[in-house]
Amino acid sequence: MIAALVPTLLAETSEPQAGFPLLSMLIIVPTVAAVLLSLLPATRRELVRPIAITASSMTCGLSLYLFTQFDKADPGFQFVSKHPWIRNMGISWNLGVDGISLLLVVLTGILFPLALIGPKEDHDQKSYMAWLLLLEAGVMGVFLSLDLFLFFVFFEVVLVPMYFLINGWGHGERKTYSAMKFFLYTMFGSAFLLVATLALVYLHRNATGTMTFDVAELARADFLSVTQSRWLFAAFALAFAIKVPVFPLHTWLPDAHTDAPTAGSVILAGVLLKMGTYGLIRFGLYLFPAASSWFAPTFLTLGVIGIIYGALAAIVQKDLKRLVAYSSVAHLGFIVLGTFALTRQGLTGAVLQSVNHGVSTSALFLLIGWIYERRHTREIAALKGLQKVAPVMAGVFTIVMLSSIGVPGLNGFAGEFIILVGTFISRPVFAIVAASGVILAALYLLWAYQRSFHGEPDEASLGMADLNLRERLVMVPLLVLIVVMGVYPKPFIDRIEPSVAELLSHTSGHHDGGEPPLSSGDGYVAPTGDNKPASSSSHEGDQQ
Amino acid sequence: MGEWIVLVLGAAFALLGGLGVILLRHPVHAALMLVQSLFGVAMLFVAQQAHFLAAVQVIVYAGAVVVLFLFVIMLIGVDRAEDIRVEPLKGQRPLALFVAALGLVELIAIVAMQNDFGGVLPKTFEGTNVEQVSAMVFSDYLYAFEITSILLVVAVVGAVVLARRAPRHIDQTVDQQIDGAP
Amino acid sequence: MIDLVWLIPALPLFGFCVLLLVGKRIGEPLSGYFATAMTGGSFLFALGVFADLVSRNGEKRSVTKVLFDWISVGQLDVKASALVDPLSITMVLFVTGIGTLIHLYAVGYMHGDPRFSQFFTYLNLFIFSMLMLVLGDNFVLMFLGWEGVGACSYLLISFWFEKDSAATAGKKAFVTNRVGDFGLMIGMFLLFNATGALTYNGVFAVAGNGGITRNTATAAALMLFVGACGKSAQLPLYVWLPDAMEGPTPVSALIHAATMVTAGVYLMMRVAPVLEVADPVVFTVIAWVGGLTALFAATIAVAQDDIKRILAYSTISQLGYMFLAIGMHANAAAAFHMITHAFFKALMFLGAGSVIHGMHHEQNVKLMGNIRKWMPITFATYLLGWLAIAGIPPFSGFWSKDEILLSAYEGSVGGAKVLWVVGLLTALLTAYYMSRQVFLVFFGKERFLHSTTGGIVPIHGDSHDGNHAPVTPHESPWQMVLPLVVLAGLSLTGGVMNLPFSKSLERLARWLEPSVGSHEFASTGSTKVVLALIAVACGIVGIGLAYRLWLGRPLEANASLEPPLLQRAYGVDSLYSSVIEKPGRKLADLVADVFDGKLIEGVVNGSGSIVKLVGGNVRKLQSGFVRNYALMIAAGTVALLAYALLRAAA
Amino acid sequence: MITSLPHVLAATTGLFASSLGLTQADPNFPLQVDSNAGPTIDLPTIDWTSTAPILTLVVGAFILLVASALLRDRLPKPFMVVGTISTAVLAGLFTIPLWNRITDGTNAPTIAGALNVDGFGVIASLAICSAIVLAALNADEFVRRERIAHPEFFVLMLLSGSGGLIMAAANDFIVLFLGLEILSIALYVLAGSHVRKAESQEAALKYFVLGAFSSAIFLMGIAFTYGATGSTNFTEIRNSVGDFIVFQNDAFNIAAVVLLIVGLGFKVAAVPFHMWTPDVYQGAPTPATGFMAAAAKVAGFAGLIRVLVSALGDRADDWRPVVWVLAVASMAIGSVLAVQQHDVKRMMAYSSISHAGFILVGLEASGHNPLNPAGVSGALFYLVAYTFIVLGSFTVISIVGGRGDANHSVDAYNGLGRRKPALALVFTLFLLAQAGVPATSGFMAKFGVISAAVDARSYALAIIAMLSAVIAASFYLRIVMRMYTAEPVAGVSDGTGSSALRIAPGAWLALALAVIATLLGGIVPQVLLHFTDRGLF
Amino acid sequence: MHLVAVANPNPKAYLFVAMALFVLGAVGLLSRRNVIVMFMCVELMLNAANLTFVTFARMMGDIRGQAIVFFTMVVAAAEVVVGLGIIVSIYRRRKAVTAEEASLLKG
Repeated sequence: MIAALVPTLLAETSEPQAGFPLLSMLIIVPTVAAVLLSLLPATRRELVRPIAITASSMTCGLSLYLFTQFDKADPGFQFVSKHPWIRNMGISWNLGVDGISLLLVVLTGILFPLALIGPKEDHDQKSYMAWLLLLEAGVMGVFLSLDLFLFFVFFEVVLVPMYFLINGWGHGERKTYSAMKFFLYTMFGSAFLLVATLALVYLHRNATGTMTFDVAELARADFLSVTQSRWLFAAFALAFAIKVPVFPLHTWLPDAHTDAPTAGSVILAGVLLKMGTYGLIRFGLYLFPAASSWFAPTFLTLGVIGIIYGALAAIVQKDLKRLVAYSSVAHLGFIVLGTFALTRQGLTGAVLQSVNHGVSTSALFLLIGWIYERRHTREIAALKGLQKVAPVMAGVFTIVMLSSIGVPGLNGFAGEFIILVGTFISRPVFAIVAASGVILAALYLLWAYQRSFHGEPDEASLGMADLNLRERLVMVPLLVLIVVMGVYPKPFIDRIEPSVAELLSHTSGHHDGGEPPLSSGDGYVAPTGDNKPASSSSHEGDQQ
Repeated sequence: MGEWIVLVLGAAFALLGGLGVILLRHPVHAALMLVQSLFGVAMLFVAQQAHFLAAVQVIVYAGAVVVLFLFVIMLIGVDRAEDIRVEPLKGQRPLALFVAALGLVELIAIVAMQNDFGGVLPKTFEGTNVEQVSAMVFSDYLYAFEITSILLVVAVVGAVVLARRAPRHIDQTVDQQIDGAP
Repeated sequence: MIDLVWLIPALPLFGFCVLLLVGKRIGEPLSGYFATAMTGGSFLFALGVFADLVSRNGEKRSVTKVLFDWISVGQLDVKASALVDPLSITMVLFVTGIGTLIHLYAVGYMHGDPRFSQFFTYLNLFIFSMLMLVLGDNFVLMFLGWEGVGACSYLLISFWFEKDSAATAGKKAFVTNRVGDFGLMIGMFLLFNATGALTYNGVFAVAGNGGITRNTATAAALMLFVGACGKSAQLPLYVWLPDAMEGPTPVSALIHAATMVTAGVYLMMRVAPVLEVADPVVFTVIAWVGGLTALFAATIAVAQDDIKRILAYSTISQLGYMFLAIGMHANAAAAFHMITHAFFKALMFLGAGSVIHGMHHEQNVKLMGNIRKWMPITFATYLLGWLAIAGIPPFSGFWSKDEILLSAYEGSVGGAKVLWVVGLLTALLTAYYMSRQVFLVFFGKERFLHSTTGGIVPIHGDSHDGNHAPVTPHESPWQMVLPLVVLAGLSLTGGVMNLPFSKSLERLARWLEPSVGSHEFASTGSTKVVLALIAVACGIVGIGLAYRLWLGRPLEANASLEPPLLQRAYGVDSLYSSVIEKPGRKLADLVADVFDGKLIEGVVNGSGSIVKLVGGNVRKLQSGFVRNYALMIAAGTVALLAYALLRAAA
Repeated sequence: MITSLPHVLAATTGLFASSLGLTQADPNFPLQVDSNAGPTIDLPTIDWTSTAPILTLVVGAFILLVASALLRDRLPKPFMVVGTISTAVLAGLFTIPLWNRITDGTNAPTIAGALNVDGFGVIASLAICSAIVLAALNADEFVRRERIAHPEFFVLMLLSGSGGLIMAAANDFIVLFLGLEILSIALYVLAGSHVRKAESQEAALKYFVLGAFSSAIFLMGIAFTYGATGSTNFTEIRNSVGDFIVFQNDAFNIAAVVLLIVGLGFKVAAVPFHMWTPDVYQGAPTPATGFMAAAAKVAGFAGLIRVLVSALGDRADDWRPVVWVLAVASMAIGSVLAVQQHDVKRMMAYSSISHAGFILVGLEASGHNPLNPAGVSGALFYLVAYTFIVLGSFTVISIVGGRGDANHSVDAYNGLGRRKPALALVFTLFLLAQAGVPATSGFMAKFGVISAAVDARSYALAIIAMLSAVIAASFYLRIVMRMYTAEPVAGVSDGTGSSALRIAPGAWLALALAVIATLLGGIVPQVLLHFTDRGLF
Repeated sequence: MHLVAVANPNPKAYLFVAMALFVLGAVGLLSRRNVIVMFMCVELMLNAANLTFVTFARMMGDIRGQAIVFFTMVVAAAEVVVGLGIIVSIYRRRKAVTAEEASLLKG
């Protein structure tokens, strides 16, 4: 009855790691800067911005360096940095990056300096900047963690700065409500995530005798029963679905977006939502391959509903930020669709589109933020004729908008197209319905653009200044990304694809009977004959 | 047979006393009924060969504790008889009776369900009861005995803290005190 | 020379980039000339490539030039690569050729516009996109161009965004096109799914050896045709084109007459091998959609007053002809008409633009008259275009239209003969409404002269000098006149490309054969002549009718010829509005307000309220009365004792 | 008192002697009984080491009491607080040899089986000593300001703490019960020590009435256990195989268990025995509330875990469902009602009920067959973490409460972030820690118990716990939000009147200690886990 | 055997008495308003527990049950001291001894 616990060693002898701890630095640099800022005496306010910008730029530089040093031939985890943390629970500081997370890390690195520099200076920069930097560290941690515990910690940590950013520096009367909603909604999901994580770990321990939170190790062993893996997947997926957000769990998003400060919206749309899609891929698919294929129709359906639903709701929004928020629901529907198409194209597209959406939507939020700074309103009805007074802003807006609509040659298309192709291969009906969302995307964005930018400027718009130099410079990297990723996405795809292929070959090894097997390695099935049902019959292909 | 008598008497004393405590409206009467009840329990102790305890029961309990009760009752006024027919809390009394009745039934049931003991004492005590108890208190319960001292100290200090008449300036307002403080 | 094919789109792209960055600094008119030079240079390269291609023999006339990997994931392998073959180079030639002319024209037309350089930025981007559309060797690159021209079209239609109508029209064009694009994408996916390839050659190779089932091919073909309908303004997706006339006239000429709208035709010609595999019903559908659109648009055109709208409906109608031809398997005829139409319709748009320019942005033909007196060159060139579209020999339009009618007459699809009659009827109507327009604009009385001032008081649009004093019509500057003359020449002689008199004279058809396949006409020479005569007769009747009605009697007498139904274009716009837009808006409102705002939010906030409600009620137990608390403890104890009993009993 | 004093003094002397290594404790000292006069009393050997921490607290309390009585006005101002802290620290230091025993594996029940200082006892003792230190630091300024009986407040705190230590180390029901009473009676008095405040007295009264009621039930539980097992000693109860047992019907055994749970459930404020908590927390002087929240919770759970796991581990299947229900009810009711509160102390009370639910989750998790050490370890970690968090929180609350200890409405926190940014930041940390945000010990605490629950496959309980944490987060955040965004209310939170804040150095020190502990517990939890993992087994 | 059973009561009888006394005390605590009487009721409950101990001690022939009662009495005394102290303290301020008068804190 009284089981003696095996004495564990307390000593934390970290295993020697060769080389520069690049990934750890990505987390440490912003954290240290955040602490530094919070300790900064009130008299040295002038140092706040330089410190924050330096730190985030350093992180950005590190992430870009990571991008260049990343070996695209290696589908596994690279730059792994593993130090035991809580030994007797098998918890370790375990960071690594692969093709699926690489671009998100880089995106995070790039977006944060822009979000710091972009908006006009607000009151109380000190804590604002500190929270933002902490947020950056958290997000980096989420994307880099290979340890489920560590991941959960970062996943939760991210909530706090975001809560404060919305609540403390947000615009709008409902910001408190929105911040609370954001926090509680996500925490609700985390509840299931934590329990499922632990259940997974313990089931693994019971089966193998080792207690570990290491994702790779958990994925390697095949120890879950069909029912277990379905339940666990459902719990994981719920947490991530809220974060994504997947319809119908999306209602926190418009509120949070609308009431967040510009930088908050940028980060929220740019990287925070990606934590959900990333989680679905990294943990949902990777850990529970069979269950994810069993749940795929559900998620495909929800994704498709999200696409149409988000777009429809966006059409009638009166607030620009809300509109973009609903458009995010639609766009993330595409990512979910691609993820659960479970084909190489679909997954690659989902990852790529995560980045694309991050770039485009951040740019949109920055622009809307600048409009708000100038006009103190985001009501579409209150804006008119901005193009005439602010042609550069209008031009930039147009490019970003077209990218968001998915015009080929800009980044939005590449991702969407790959996703749709990948989905069509395995689930044509979903792809067809999803593609119709493309029409709606054009509708709501163009209509909003027309109402706010076209026409003769009214009284209030007349004095509005165009983008200033700082704002233009902030936009440059985003526009470059929008074009480069649209014209030549190869460097990005090349880095994503091997990891995706690896993931799929991992998943194809596991599927429970009665389920349609995942398409292995490559989504495309019929090189020789047309053994796919023709379109007329393919409509019924997925009804079963 | 003798034990039967003691039992019935003791039980009657104890239970009637208890009833008296909860039914008599005057606190002084209640206290007296408490003495009766305690005495009844002491009788039951005697019936079960707990002589030492019976003595202590009478001396300490009925003697000291109830006196303390009476003292306080007197201190704060004997005239404060309570009208026990009034129950300001809605539903409290019926609920209390219901819960209590249920509890009694349960407790009785729990005891009654046990094996019948038939009144046989499996063991007899050696030596006198006082010796027995003291041997136990100073061996197995030595530590408990030691720490009762702490309990008593706590009680004394606590009583001092609570009952000490506050210094006169305490009747001032808080701010006055603070402003007036050096 | 073929190796340099990438320079063809590169030049306009370069022009776009330069103008985007420093266009404003270059200013007017240099930026216009620069853009023209880029397009012209691209035309010259195209000529070079064309010459190279001509010098090769048949087999080698299809060359793929890969630039880089574009989107490549697993089997999905999309390269940025150009397919140089007769069809694409033909398209390139007339796109860049006409494009150059229209660029030049625009230098004059856009004179004084505050966003002069921006206009050319867009134009160059458009040319680039159009070139990608026709040069791409795969569906995705074609789609890039396809969407690119759509986006440019959007930007250019709403170029004068200060006007709400222009902004709305731009949006409408884009969104309507997107509906078509949806079809195109699905078509692409179907083909990719069936063949694993997205290059034309790859798909056709699989299609050629029976790798695509008939059902797949049919579905793909129909979906692609939906895309074509959107871009080429066919029923039922044509509604955007008339509104697109809100754009500056050079845009209408270039995009909405000569080039972009023919993309759909190009697409259908391009995917001919797939169509061949598909069920023949596809051809029937295409032919009927084309024929009906032709007639439908022509009937609307007879009642329009806006000089550009007439041309717009005419364009729709003529595009219908092209699809009719494709439906009849006469791809070469379609291509032929596409080219001649590009000549004469561009000419007429530019002429109309010249008139509008001269009339200080007056577009109502009823307010014109006797313009020939003021703008003789415009008049002369317009006449050639008119005769060409009316199908009067030997103008280019006659030859190409005749071939389409012939193909319809011989056609094997269901109801081909009916379509032939439809075609003839359309020809008659075309001649009629174009004549009406010509007569109203260039002949008759000068209805525009203001009685008191003796000039025009500009009623809308910008007068260039910002001076609202009455002015009189004037001939346009040379930049505008020169393209008119060149295009007039081409309209006159364009038929030479493909004369039906002998096989050797059917140059275009033979040239395009490797790309679009061949189509043998069965009819003998005499039948052809009779048919041609009938067609010509239709044209002459139309002209005569118009002469009698529009020159022979006062305008007021013709009110009955323009029934409101036709003026309102059969009320399709309002129909769409009430059938699609309004319910759509209702649905969106429903989703956003009721479903999202009330239902889902209700559940979310409701759970919060439930917590509060429960809390509020439970809180009442915390009454502050110690005996209540004790009762709670007692109750808890009793409950636990009950548990003890129950568990022991179990 | 008179009778007991000699024992204590004797014990004290012995303690000092032994701890200084001067004399060997005489096993028969001081009560030698003449063998002719009845049975020989076999006096047990006093294991001074095991009781040293407890004795230190008691002796320290006496010294302070006597010194302050004799030298009332001549003592330097910080004498009481320094003395209290030194005593507590010394008591804490005396646990080191005990821990060494545990690492050596030589710990066993001592003093005739009355005490069993195992890992669990040591850590709970340390937690209580820490609570004394932090509460004393906070109380120093407070008692002076509020004119509360100054020396007695600290003395009672030390004595109450000794009761907690006794409970933590008890290996016998009687010792446990006495410890409970020492702890409780001192707490009743502490709650009522603000004699000029009606709320304080009301709190004392309610606490006392209900406490006495539940003590009686607890005592009946002990009686039943005695009847069921024939012993009050945990070791014997655990080893009882039936030969002792009088009553063999399970109903009796289970009834014994549930009655014990009621008594201890009251102490730890588990629903439905929680009703006293909000009123007492609100009414008691704030430093006392903080001490009560920490020490009573630790001691109560120490008792509960001792009873249920050490003594009645074999009956886990009987008590586990009860604990399950109590855990769920506590978490749910605590969270849901806390949302409704407008008084911060009351809110913290409900939050402490909710925390009790969480700790019960760990207990529930341990009650599976075979007993799951992770549950106890998790609960223990939770208790230690909670001690620091809650004392830190109450330190802030007592600062904000201001003169008269009255300013406890949530409005008082409006704009605190601007008036006292550091204080607001610290409070934010404590609130977030209570909400279970990572990088704080609060998260690791929740993680520990949830982890144990999942390990024991109590999935439903784990999920309910996490969901109630979501509800709980909402009211913690509400305070945070007020501190940073809400507009101050005149006279309540605008820095005037009673809302003018003064932060004594002692309070800063307490806050600093609590912050350090909270952060360390979140960032390097393995240090504490290393200890808590040796909790009970 | 039978005779013995008649001669001496079954020890369970004592238990029944104890249970009844215990519940009686509880009822009093729940329904009396005078705090002093409520304390008396607690004493009744403690006595019931004591009786139970003694009964078990006798049934098992184990003296420990009696020793325990000794401690219980100390506890009861200590409780009474403090409880009455609280009452006195309250009475000084408010002249009130009914439980309902202490209800400032609630909700």
